[in-house]
Amino acid sequence: MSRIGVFICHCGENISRTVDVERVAAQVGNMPGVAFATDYKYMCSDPGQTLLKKTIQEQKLSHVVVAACSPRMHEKTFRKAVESAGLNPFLCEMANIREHCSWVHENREEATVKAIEIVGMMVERVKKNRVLPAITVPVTKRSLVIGGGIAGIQAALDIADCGHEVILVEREPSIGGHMAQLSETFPTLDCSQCIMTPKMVDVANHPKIKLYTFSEIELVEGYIGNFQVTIKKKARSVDEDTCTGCGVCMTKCPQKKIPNKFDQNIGMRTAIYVPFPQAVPNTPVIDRDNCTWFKSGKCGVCQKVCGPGAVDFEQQDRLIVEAVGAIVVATGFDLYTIDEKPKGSPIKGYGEFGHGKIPDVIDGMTFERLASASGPTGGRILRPSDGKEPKQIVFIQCIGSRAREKGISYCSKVCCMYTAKHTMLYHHKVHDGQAYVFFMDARTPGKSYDEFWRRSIEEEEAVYIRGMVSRLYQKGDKIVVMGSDIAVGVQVEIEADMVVLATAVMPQKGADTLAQKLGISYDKYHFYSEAHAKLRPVECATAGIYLAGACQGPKDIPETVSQASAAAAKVMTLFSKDKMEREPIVARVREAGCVGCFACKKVCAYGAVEEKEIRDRQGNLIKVVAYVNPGVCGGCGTCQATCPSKSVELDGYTDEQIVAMIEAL
Amino acid sequence: MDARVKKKKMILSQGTMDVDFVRKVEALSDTSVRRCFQCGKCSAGCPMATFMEHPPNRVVRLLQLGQWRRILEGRSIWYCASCETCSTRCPNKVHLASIMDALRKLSWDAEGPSKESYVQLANKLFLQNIRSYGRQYEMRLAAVFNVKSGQFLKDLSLGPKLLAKGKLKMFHSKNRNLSEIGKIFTRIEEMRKNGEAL
Amino acid sequence: MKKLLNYAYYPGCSLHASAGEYDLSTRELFKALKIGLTEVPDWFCCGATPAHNVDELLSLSLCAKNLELAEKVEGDLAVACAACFSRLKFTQHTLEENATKRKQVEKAIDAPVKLDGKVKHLLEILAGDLGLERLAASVNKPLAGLKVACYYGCLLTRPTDVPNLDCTEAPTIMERVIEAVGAETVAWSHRLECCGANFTLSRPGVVIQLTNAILDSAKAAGADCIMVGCPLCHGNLDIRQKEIEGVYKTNYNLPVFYLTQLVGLSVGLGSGKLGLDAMIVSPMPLLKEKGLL
Amino acid sequence: MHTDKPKHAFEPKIIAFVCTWCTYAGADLAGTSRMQYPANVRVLKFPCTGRIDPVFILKAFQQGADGVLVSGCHPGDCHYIAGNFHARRRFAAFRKLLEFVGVDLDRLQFSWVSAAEGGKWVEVVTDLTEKVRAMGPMTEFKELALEEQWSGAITTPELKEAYNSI
Repeated sequence: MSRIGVFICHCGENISRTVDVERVAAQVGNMPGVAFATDYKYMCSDPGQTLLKKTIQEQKLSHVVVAACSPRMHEKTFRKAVESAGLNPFLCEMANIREHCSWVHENREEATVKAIEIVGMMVERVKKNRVLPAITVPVTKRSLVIGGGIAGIQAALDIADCGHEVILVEREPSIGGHMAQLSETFPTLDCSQCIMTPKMVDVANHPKIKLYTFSEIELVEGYIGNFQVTIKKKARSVDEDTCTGCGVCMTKCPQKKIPNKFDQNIGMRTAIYVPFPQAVPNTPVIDRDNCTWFKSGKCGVCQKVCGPGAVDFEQQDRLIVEAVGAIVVATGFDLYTIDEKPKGSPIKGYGEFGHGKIPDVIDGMTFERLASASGPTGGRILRPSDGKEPKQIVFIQCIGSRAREKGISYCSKVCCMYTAKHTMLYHHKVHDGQAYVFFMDARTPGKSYDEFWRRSIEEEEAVYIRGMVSRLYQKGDKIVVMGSDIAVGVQVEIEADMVVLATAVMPQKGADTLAQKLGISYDKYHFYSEAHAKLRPVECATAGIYLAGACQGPKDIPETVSQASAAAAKVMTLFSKDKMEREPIVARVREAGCVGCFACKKVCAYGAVEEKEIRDRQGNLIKVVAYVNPGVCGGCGTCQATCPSKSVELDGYTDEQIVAMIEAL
Repeated sequence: MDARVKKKKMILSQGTMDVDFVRKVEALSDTSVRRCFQCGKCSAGCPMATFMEHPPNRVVRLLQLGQWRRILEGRSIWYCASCETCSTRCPNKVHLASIMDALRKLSWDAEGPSKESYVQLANKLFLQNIRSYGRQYEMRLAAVFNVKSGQFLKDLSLGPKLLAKGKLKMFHSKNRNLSEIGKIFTRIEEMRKNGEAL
Repeated sequence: MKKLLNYAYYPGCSLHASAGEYDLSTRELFKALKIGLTEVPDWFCCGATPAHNVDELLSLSLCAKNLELAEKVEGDLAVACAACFSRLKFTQHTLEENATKRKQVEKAIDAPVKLDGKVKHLLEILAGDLGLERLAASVNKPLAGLKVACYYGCLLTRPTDVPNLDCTEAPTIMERVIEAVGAETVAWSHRLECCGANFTLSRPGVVIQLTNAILDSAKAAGADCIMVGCPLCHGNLDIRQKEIEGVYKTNYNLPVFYLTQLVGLSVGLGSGKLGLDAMIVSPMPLLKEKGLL
Repeated sequence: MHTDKPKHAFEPKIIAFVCTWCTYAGADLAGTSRMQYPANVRVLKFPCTGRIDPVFILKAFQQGADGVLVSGCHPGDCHYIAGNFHARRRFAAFRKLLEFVGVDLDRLQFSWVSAAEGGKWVEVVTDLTEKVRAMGPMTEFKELALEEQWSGAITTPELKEAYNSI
């Protein structure tokens, strides 16, 4: 027989003004199983809690109901108090007679009757409450960082500097990401390479960082603190340990006209190559699609000239399994390119801008490569078509972005600033040229950002024209830009030598596939979703997985670095304990009843349901049942409502508890 | 202003954006037109904006693009009352009232092409009065204005009332500095001829 | 009779013509307050709005020459007209800031520019140099019960940094002066709006529209009369009032006083010394009703 | 303030099944904003609408509820990623069943109320209460409940006759 204690709070006058608390206490005191009922001015106050603890011990209470405010307010408070009095915290429930009763009803009689019923429901419920022991899971103090751009590099360095091992996986042959492609960075015009390459070298030399480049995530299993990750290390055809990075192979390779993706395809590379001179690791990779040896079995010059004998045509892809406790996803972004319309892209295309067929209509990243001192033109702004210096250059913002119907609805966030930067770089390099920018709004919320934008106009003489461009077309060697100036209210026409489009920041291609492997959610554009937009911006809803950088949404460098460090801090918080505790509201399978239909597995958003084989003593398989991994379970209870044989139960919200409440009505 | 000019497409290039003219305006007005980011506050507070075909913000915008002809072909600058509201409230310290002065000056030099001849006429007569008499005599100013503008009956009813109240002086008193005033006018004319002043 | 203060006086063209009562009441008031006022000999027109409108250099030169003339008279320069005040202050400000323009002006007037002299509007003298306490002490006939709408117009306060008379957007100097002599002031919306100024000659239609909004606002705020410190504003509000009433089919009947007329009334000056009969909208019924005449 | 409202002839009993993250918080917000609504509703908190088994709804009707409200996070806002989608699909099918059994579907309402929508909570509860009040008491399931509790004793002549004819 339970001995339930019920405590009715006045909340000053907040409850007692409308609810006759004494009458509630008197009535509830007569309910079966209730051993003690009282009312008190402020239950959450120190004396209120002391009263609660003292009564539990004196009255030998088995369960507690506190009728007061919303459990969202003080459930933790009272459960802690109950625990300190020696009861399991989950034997305490709150009845909400403030937010759901005294504050929303004026009629004293109605409110009092309702309060009695609410308390009665909770009394019946608490009778069915079970002792729930805390769940602890072990934590593997190694982490995986996916993506070797500035976000991944920062997160990896921060975690590794704290002494925890980091596995850094990068898809491309070198780390560096998009930031390594940039010429200079706003709003200070620091050379991107100058601030980026030292960090890349730090990664390469860090004793706690294990770097896998030219590698991809194949499979992720496990849960917070206990992930097993399978990494596919693609065949580089060059042995990383043997190669000295002398570069002779690249100078001798006869295939020299392969467009270099790193240079936005305006520069050329060889078939055996490093994407850029400062690559980390500085080990070349053979592009097997374009290599003569792999195409025809002839050539092999690189192998012949390689002193240390590092070139290995037989190298195969390898699968590596690593155990980690936390994962930082830092896969970055991709840019919309107007010359392609990938299947499933939300952007409908820009035929009016020539679909990428006008050679001197380029995108912002291509301009970065042109402006970069280490780029294909050595930092000179030259037209791709004829190599001439453009004297009239037009920049157009919001290509794809902020175009709900034509493109994507969000703002790409960085284009306003990098376009302002482009006009400055252009003005510095082509003194007698004129830059024009067509824009809708200038969005410059950042430290020293608006000042930077204004400088491009007031000092660097860029002509900003508010209004979008309708169409571009080739006329002789000029590109006619048909726009409008909405401040003046007339059409504007410019014969430009070159046009630069600020194309939309998009998620990486394949972001959805990786998300499915990781079991994290993403939005309709395939940007990864944070657990809470404001209060948990670097965590995924899936425990143990954190987000850094533009994979979560468009971001500039300072924001990306901040988020990467924040993600690293979250990893370190997790790693600060050997075992982690979690609220024991998890689903539990009654194996005897489970028929192994796995309807629960289908509906589980967390991938917490596993298949478990039940064998007899001889090892014969009797049946396969569901098993809910308590480390992974999110505690939503969808499995329970779905289970046809009622063989899975969510602790804290069992059918018994809920039916008891309904029956109390 | 000719509606076709107002709506005419702008062809922008280094050739069509008259930077020299803009520099003149900036020198005369002591203000930078590039500072303007087109917030529209000047037009929002301008008491005369409803009478202008280019509201004040658009005047600055056209200057930014070196399209001064579009401004001078209109009458906006002649409707500015010099109330200084725009300059006072501008978040970027664009001294628009001074820009208007500069534009009127440059338009005056170019003998138009503004169509707002009444204001121009009034200004011309006013300055002539200073040169001839040293001071302003409203009666004379108004009378000559009405004759020259062909509005003989304008404000006719006000005349006798003002006369009766002693508000219209018929005779000028002699100013001993008159020759000095004449010299100032002449010196300025000479400085301009010699390119020493705008 | 010992003078408390002494000023050079620049009346400006209007005060010698259409705003004669402003000139008269200024001289009489200052006499009554024992403040010396010596008219700058052979001053000439500051150029007003038309000059700077089309020829800033001319405007600056005319003002610079007048400032030079004023140097010959003892005391700071007292200015009654808001337009002259604005131009003289503008000239000082511009020539202080811009060396090129200063050189040009020096060449035009063939003399070094002198910027040391202080240019003061009458309001500054009453509220500042004389002081509100001393002003209040001179009152013989407090303007009790008279509700005054103080109208600043454009040029007394704008732009920021140039006239430096009072706060640009929320000035109180007129209210402080007139309250010191016992009047009530009303809070109203249009005390800083433009009346159309010198368009009264070339574009009277514009002036009628703008001035009507001002009269309407003052009336709605419960004012008995309007007080101004600018002959141009006065011209539009007073001389054109009947015409506006006709156009808008309304009846304002708001006498428009110069500040010196009202202050003069409070120190006990009679109608003749204040030129009250020169006002188009007669103030007599109002003043009689309030027992001030 | 505490004036007694005019009594209605019939005060329906409304049971609300809500998720803790959105609708429960929305109802809390209605409280902190001191909005007023009829006192007929009793709230049962679940972690997620995904946890709500249709059986609970039947049970509620059996226990004398005259109306049932199910409410959770807006689609896409689920704290547990997708629980509300499962709930939506489940209840779409369940409504057909209820209709087949003969329950007036107007007695059962589904809605999305977010943690920020205190006003919407008030509106939904008030509307449902008034709607059910107009419909009158729910009788169908109360009879079923009585049948379920039947002791097996053949006490009436009708039953006896029926029993004998088997």
